[in-house]
Amino acid sequence: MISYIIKRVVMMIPILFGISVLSFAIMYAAPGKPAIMNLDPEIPPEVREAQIERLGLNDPIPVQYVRWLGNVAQGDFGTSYSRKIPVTDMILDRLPNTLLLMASSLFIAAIIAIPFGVISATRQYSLTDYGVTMGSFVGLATPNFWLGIMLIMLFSVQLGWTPVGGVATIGADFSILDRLHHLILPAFVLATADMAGLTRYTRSSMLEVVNQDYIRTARAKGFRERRVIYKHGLRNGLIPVITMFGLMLPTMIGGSAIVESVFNWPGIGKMFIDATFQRDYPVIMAITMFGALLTVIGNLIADILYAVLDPRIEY
Amino acid sequence: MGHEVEDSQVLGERRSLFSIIVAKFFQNKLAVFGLVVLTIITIACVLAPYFAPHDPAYQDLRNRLGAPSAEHWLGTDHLGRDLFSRLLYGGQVSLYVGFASMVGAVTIGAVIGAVAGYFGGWVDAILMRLVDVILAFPNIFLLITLVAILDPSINILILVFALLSWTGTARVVRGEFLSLKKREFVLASRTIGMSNIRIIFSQILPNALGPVIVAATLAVGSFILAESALSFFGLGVQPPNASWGNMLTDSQSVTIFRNAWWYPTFPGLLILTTVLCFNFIGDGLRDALDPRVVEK
Amino acid sequence: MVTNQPLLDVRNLKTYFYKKGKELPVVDDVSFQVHEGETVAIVGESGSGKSMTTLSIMQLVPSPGGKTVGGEILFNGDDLLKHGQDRMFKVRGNDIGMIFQEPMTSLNPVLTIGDQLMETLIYHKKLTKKQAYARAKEMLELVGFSRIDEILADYPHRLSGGMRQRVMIAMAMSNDPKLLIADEPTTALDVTVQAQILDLMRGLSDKFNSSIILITHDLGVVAELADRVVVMYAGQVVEEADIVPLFDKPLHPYTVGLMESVPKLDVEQERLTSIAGNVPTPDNFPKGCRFVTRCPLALDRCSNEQPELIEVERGRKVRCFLHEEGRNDS
Amino acid sequence: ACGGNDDAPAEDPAEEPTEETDDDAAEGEAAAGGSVILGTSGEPVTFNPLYSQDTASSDVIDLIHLTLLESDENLELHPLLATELPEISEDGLEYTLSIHEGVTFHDGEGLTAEDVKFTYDIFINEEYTGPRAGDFTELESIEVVDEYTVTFTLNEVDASFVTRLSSYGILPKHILEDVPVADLEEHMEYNRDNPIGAGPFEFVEYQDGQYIELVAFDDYFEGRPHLDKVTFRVFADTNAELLAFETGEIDWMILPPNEIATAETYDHGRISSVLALRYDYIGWNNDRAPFDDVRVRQALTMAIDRQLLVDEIMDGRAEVAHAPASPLSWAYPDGVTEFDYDPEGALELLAEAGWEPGADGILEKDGEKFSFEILSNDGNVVRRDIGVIVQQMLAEIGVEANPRQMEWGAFLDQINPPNYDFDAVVLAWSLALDPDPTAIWHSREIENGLNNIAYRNDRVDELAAGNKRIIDQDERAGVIGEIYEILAEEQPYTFLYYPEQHMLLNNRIEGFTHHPRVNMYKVNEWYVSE
Amino acid sequence: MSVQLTEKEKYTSTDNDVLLEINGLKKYFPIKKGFFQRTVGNVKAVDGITFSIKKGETFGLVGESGCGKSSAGRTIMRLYEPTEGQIIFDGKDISKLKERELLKYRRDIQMVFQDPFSSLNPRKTVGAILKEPLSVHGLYKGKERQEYIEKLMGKVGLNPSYTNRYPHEFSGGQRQRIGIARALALNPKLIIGDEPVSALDVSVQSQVLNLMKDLQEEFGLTYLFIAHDLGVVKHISDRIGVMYLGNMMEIASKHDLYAEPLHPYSQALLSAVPKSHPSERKRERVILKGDIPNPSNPPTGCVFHTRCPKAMDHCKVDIPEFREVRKDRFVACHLYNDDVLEAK
Ligand SMILES: Nc1ncnc2c1ncn2[C@@H]1O[C@H](COP(=O)(O)OP(=O)(O)OP(=O)(O)O)[C@@H](O)[C@H]1O
Ligand SMILES: Nc1ncnc2c1ncn2[C@@H]1O[C@H](COP(=O)(O)OP(=O)(O)OP(=O)(O)O)[C@@H](O)[C@H]1O
Ligand SMILES: [Mg+2]
Ligand SMILES: [Mg+2]
Repeated sequence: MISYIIKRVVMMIPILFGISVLSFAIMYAAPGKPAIMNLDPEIPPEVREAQIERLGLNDPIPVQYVRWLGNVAQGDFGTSYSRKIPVTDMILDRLPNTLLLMASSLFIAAIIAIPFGVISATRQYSLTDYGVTMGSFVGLATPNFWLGIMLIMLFSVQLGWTPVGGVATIGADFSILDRLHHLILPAFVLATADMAGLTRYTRSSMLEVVNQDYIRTARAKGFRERRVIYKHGLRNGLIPVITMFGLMLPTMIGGSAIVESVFNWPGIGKMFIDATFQRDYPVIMAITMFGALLTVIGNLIADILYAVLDPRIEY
Repeated sequence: MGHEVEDSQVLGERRSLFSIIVAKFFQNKLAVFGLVVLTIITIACVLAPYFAPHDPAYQDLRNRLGAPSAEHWLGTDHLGRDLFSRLLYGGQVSLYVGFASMVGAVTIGAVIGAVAGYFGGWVDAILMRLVDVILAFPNIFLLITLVAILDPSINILILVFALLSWTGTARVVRGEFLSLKKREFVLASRTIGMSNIRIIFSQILPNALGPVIVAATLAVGSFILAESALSFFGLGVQPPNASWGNMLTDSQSVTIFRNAWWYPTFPGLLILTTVLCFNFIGDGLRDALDPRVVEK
Repeated sequence: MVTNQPLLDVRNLKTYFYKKGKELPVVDDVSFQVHEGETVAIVGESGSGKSMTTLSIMQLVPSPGGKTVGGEILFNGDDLLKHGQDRMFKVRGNDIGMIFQEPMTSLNPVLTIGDQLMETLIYHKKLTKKQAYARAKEMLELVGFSRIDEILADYPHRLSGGMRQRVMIAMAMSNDPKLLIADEPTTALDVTVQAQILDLMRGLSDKFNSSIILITHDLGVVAELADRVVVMYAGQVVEEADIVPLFDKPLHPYTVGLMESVPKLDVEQERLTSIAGNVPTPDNFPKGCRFVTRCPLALDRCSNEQPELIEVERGRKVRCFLHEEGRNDS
Repeated sequence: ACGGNDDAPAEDPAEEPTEETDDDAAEGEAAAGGSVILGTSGEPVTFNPLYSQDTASSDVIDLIHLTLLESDENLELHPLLATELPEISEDGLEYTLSIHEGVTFHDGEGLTAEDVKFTYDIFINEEYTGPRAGDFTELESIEVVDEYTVTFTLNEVDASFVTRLSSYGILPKHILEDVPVADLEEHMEYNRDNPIGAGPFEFVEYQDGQYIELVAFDDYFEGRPHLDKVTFRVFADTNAELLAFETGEIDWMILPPNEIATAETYDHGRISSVLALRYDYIGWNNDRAPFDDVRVRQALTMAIDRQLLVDEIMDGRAEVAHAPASPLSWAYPDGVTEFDYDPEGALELLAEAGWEPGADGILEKDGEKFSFEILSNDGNVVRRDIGVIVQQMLAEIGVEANPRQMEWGAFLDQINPPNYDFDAVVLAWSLALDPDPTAIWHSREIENGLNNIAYRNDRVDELAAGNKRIIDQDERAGVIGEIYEILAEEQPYTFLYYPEQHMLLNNRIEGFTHHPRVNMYKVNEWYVSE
Repeated sequence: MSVQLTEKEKYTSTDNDVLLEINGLKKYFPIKKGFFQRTVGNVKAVDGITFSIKKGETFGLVGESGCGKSSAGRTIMRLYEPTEGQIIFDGKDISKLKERELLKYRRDIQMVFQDPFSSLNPRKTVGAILKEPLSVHGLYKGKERQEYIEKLMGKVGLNPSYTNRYPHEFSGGQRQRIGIARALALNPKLIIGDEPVSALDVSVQSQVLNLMKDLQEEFGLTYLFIAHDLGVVKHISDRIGVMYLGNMMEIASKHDLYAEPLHPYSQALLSAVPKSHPSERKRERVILKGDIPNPSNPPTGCVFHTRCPKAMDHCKVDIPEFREVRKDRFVACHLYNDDVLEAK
């Protein structure tokens, strides 16, 4: 197992390398220069030239790439063009927020989706099943920026239950409750699509499982339905579901960009969008690489979880 | 010699594969509901020139954000354009984006998945690494960058969607191929000397189509949603073309929510309903196309 | 050997499936008895309703879709169908053990063998973990395992088919059931392994004097193990007899056909006798005798009238107009 | 003289305080204490005034740093740190000014002429990497006359120079003198983490993506501000910002015009509007046919109902523009040529230029259809909509305009040197205090500057070249006025309108003055009533 | 004198009667692991088997699950690349032919598969399925083709009017007939049946077995008949090969084999078969212990020694030769080292 993990980690390197080459190429192929070069047209051309020279943007792209790679190898992702601060600091500053948001969403998605999926599967074609099915489809079909604003209007403005946005009350001392208060809506909105997907997934996985021979065996052993489903069924049914979590990580980064914008949540998703619009290459590269890393780690976690949960898989 | 000819009558009434699938599909009420609603929406959109009461682009600046009325059934938008007409025409664009992206993604995915699954070995290894790489990209970055590079025209949008979204289909098809190629009917095709290409496309692919069709149906909905999400960043379908996504985005303002509820509501509802219908249909197809159902 | 009150008395059992408003009589008016210590084989071709009959006894008919709509299942004189599921939870796995055809998939892949063995002991017999473990070891020894501690800690996928089937048997036997239902216990196994299992089952039934319902389509297996045989065709019992008389002189044309279709090791046959046609499906059973479409001896009335299952000799029943007279004879 | 090519939300505001200053005076004594939270969209980058390029940064900078002069809400210059407006030598090359004594930085060090010299020396340092180098090409040197007096020496007469003295806060020499000028831009230890100025508020902390907190500077030379604390809360989305105002989470924000209707319903807030120092326009690529024909450009202007745009799209909260200058400016001439909405006239002019309706109703000339692309960037909804509206308006006279949006970065690439690849573009200019039109309209700016529509007019070149030499404001106004008149006549742009800027503020804020260019104007005079 | 026949000696006799000769055929499946898909071992599915089939003969191949019967059949069919060994068909070694050169032989060797559900493409009608071999080889056209297909269906006892039905509309036995018809379509010389009746009910199984026998007579077919049911194999075969773990243990005519199995494995196999009458229950039987070892890691020496009731010490070390111990009887077992002489 350990050696398998090590092998997998080693294997990530070429993938990440490939991604870095590809994104570097795409980024530089994009029209438009870094925003700093455009912002003030009054900057005399020679000053602008000097800036560009200083950033090394005049070098051939492969040279720039190698330089970038060299720095990254030393843990230096460079300095943001537009924010002028080390990209690593920028990311570290906001990463906890994004991770918190993602983790809470995963949590919400899981605690809501799994029970619903199981109930829906065990009562296939019942009213409950239809209700859950309907609900999860609606969740899948709702644009989340729209949902976000609607929830703000309802819960924050109309009912005054939650703050409009942000991670914490400004000026207040740190408090868990305050954090949760700010977290609940964005986490919920980010969770909706995954929640819906997960419910469907749990349902079909459980449906598959309850038709398996070993479930019939468990029934033939005289166990009550609850035990049959939750002890014998759920463990098996959850194997593919839990591994989904690893695969959900990367999609959440994408989704978080919208949610972070709507809820004014200072995370890297929003930062990433801004960076793209500003052609802030170092930031784009860093977040891309981070996203890629998260994805491959997510895949790895999914595989490891699979192996841990399913004794049939041996590495 | 010869053998006594049997009578298959004992097998019960004759039903073609297709009719079984159709019958199975029609048992699913939600799926039928989805199909009916979607058909209505699609027909209305495709025939927009006949149904639309107004020129969708005509701006009546003196009647901005007009409430639903006899003249404007669903009200007007922030430039005084007839919302109903715009929704019909916008639907053409949204549905086109959804369908065309799906066709693109599914075609690429099916071919790559088929080749990887059928040939296996290093071909498979390389193609699957490619899938890994594409999957590991934060999609939103690629979307934005590509859309920005290539300029957000509808067709570019579709191209980008297709290029980024084939991996799911590829995996499904590959999986199907991996299991189907071991089936004895494929071996049988080889025993008669059938070529690989012909085996892939005429023997295996039709059997792998079930999950692909399901994935494709769901994909249409997801592309419609993705377009609206891109619109949120100003990168979706660009005006003057209307799409449900950019209409919904244009209506995202507190004042419009408060004073012109119809503007965000109808595009939002249409997106929701359409995606919902695609999901219903996809779900219905999943059951109907389940090979276990067909073969036994 | 045959006591007065049978351990299990199935009377006019009817289990139907309902599909698209159609009623499918997959088990139609099935009656038979199992006495203590007796091994009763149910034979018949695929789809004849063997499994459904036993699942009905266990009240595990797939639902929604299937439903036991009539009859009685007297277990020790007590009609199981009259009680609710609550009663069945005490019967299943306790008074009646069951094993299935597919040893590969009938064990839960994520639980260890030990877990699965001990679970039923703790659940039904309220043993402590320790006691259960000891009992589990005992059972595994009984079914011929060595390295028992390792096996208990292992997961099913590490065991071969034969081993798994033995675990299944150990599991089903561990609560000393009065009745063991074995649904094609050896079909998925190789001949040499099958021989092991049959040997084992015979040994166990002798040792514990437990009754067995053995479902199979393999007449060889029947010949090896059964005391009495129930032959099913298209959801109905067509013949019931003690083992030797049945093999010596099958009465129902279907039984005859079945026995003659099997290629035999010890007899040289140029051509095999075969039954023409296929087993009808439940949505398409013939109106009269269900075997009429394939019966070489069919009479005119066979197409229109359903023959009754009648006792032609003591302990011997057959459902065929040709043997109607038999009743009077006996 | 003009400000930046503006990105999504326009930068600066303008004069004519319409309804703001009326209530505060009556309310009586300014109570000390209290705090306000201000909404700001965008992350500030730097709190160093020499390098800031964005509103989010300069709003904070305006509170932290102290400038020599300031412009008031009527855009008139007043001394601030300086005791008087500068004394200008006869030849117009030397500007001498003295500063208040006893002014201290937030760290307690005194602010002297050395600090002023230090600050302005950075601009003329060759290593200076910031955006303002162009502002100071005429500055030769700065001399410290005595502890509280400095002299700026120019190498050329520059009438606009004095306005620069109102734009840049004085940096503390004792903190920054050891930092090489080349590194100053990225010297985040000061620029971001611990900016020290002499302005009314002291920097406390900047939480990336969340807020910037400032507290009153007790030793502010004009007296301690009334407010104890000012917090900027960063917003990414105007809906969220507006709703945060609605729930009372913030007290002040720039209000987008399309949300006025909502803001008007707020009992706890009021709207303040002034004309912004800015105009919106459609630029015609003068290098391309048919826009190289002045009649065509005039006709296009006549075919666009700008009053309707103002009335409907801007809700009447703007003025139709006729020249590339704000009416707020002293250089704005009376009675420039105006083209009123006149589609008939437009058609006649076009006919004169050889454009006749073709079979499909679209104008044609020499077999060419009158069809072009009108470009805007996709971040700006109003400009995007203008493209669409103009399409419809021009369609009325048989001109086919196809609106197209591009992502901002790509958009700039396309319309700027060296590409210049567009037919028409919808944009806006934010104007600087000084009205020098050279940078946009002089033909030497075509190659590499802001004259991206390639406007060429010898007379304009000539007038523009000399205008900065004229110290006398009235005389200079005449020259600039003539340029404006030529531009108004020739319509290289179709000047659309001068928009208003709106601020939404909580009723508890008193002592507020709305400045057309500066969001954070005299915040030290703000106070809150409970 | 020890008559140790080398492969050559045994089979170079260009016996005109022989249709198929298999010489030392091996089929290893590489076990790949990890990302780099490195080969870490081999599943020795077929580990050097040798036998021949005469024209018109039925050669039965029996053995337990996983012993390599199907692999052998498929390798001979050239569905798998042989790892080693010769496949001499009609005097020509086809083991190394490229796919294109093979096309010619594809007509002569056909296969009938085990699973009547998976061996027919569920998306094709019977007509289309039967047409495929014809179109690949360009046989018959248009109406002629249609007639030929209908004739084929009649031959295997199916109503020719069902050509446009789908497999799911047929029962297992009928599907198997379709499979046989497909194999017959190209007029092959050899048909490899890979457990063609194992999935069928007894009553249907006998129909199919009878059909196969009839067709063999009618067309002079040669069968390689793979099965695990000894009764079935006995019924249909002339000679039988017993496989164990990729190796051939014994080859004998069916009479010899069933009368007196020589190899201990054959003995165990035969005694394990359930008896056809209850009265025989008490008969002595050999019950093997344990399971078949893993073919990727077969035991040393004689592969059967781990389960052999008669195993001797040197069985663990020495690989017994496969040789003719009596006339036309080949066995791989040390017990018969001394018997070898009798032959020839
Ligand atoms: N879930 C179900 N829904 C509908 N019909 C069913 C279902 N399960 C079984 N049947 C039908 O019931 C009939 C009897 O099935 P059963 O499983 O009892 O047969 P069997 O004799 O056990 O056959 P086999 O030897 O194949 O196991 C068959 O015709 C089968 O098609
Ligand atoms: N494609 C393959 N790749 C890897 N291993 C294989 C493959 N096909 C078969 N094997 C392995 O080769 C061995 C022999 O398999 P084969 O299918 O030939 O046995 P068999 O005798 O036909 O068994 P059965 O009676 O179960 O059909 C088995 O261990 C099997 O797992
Ligand atoms: Mg069964
Ligand atoms: Mg096989």
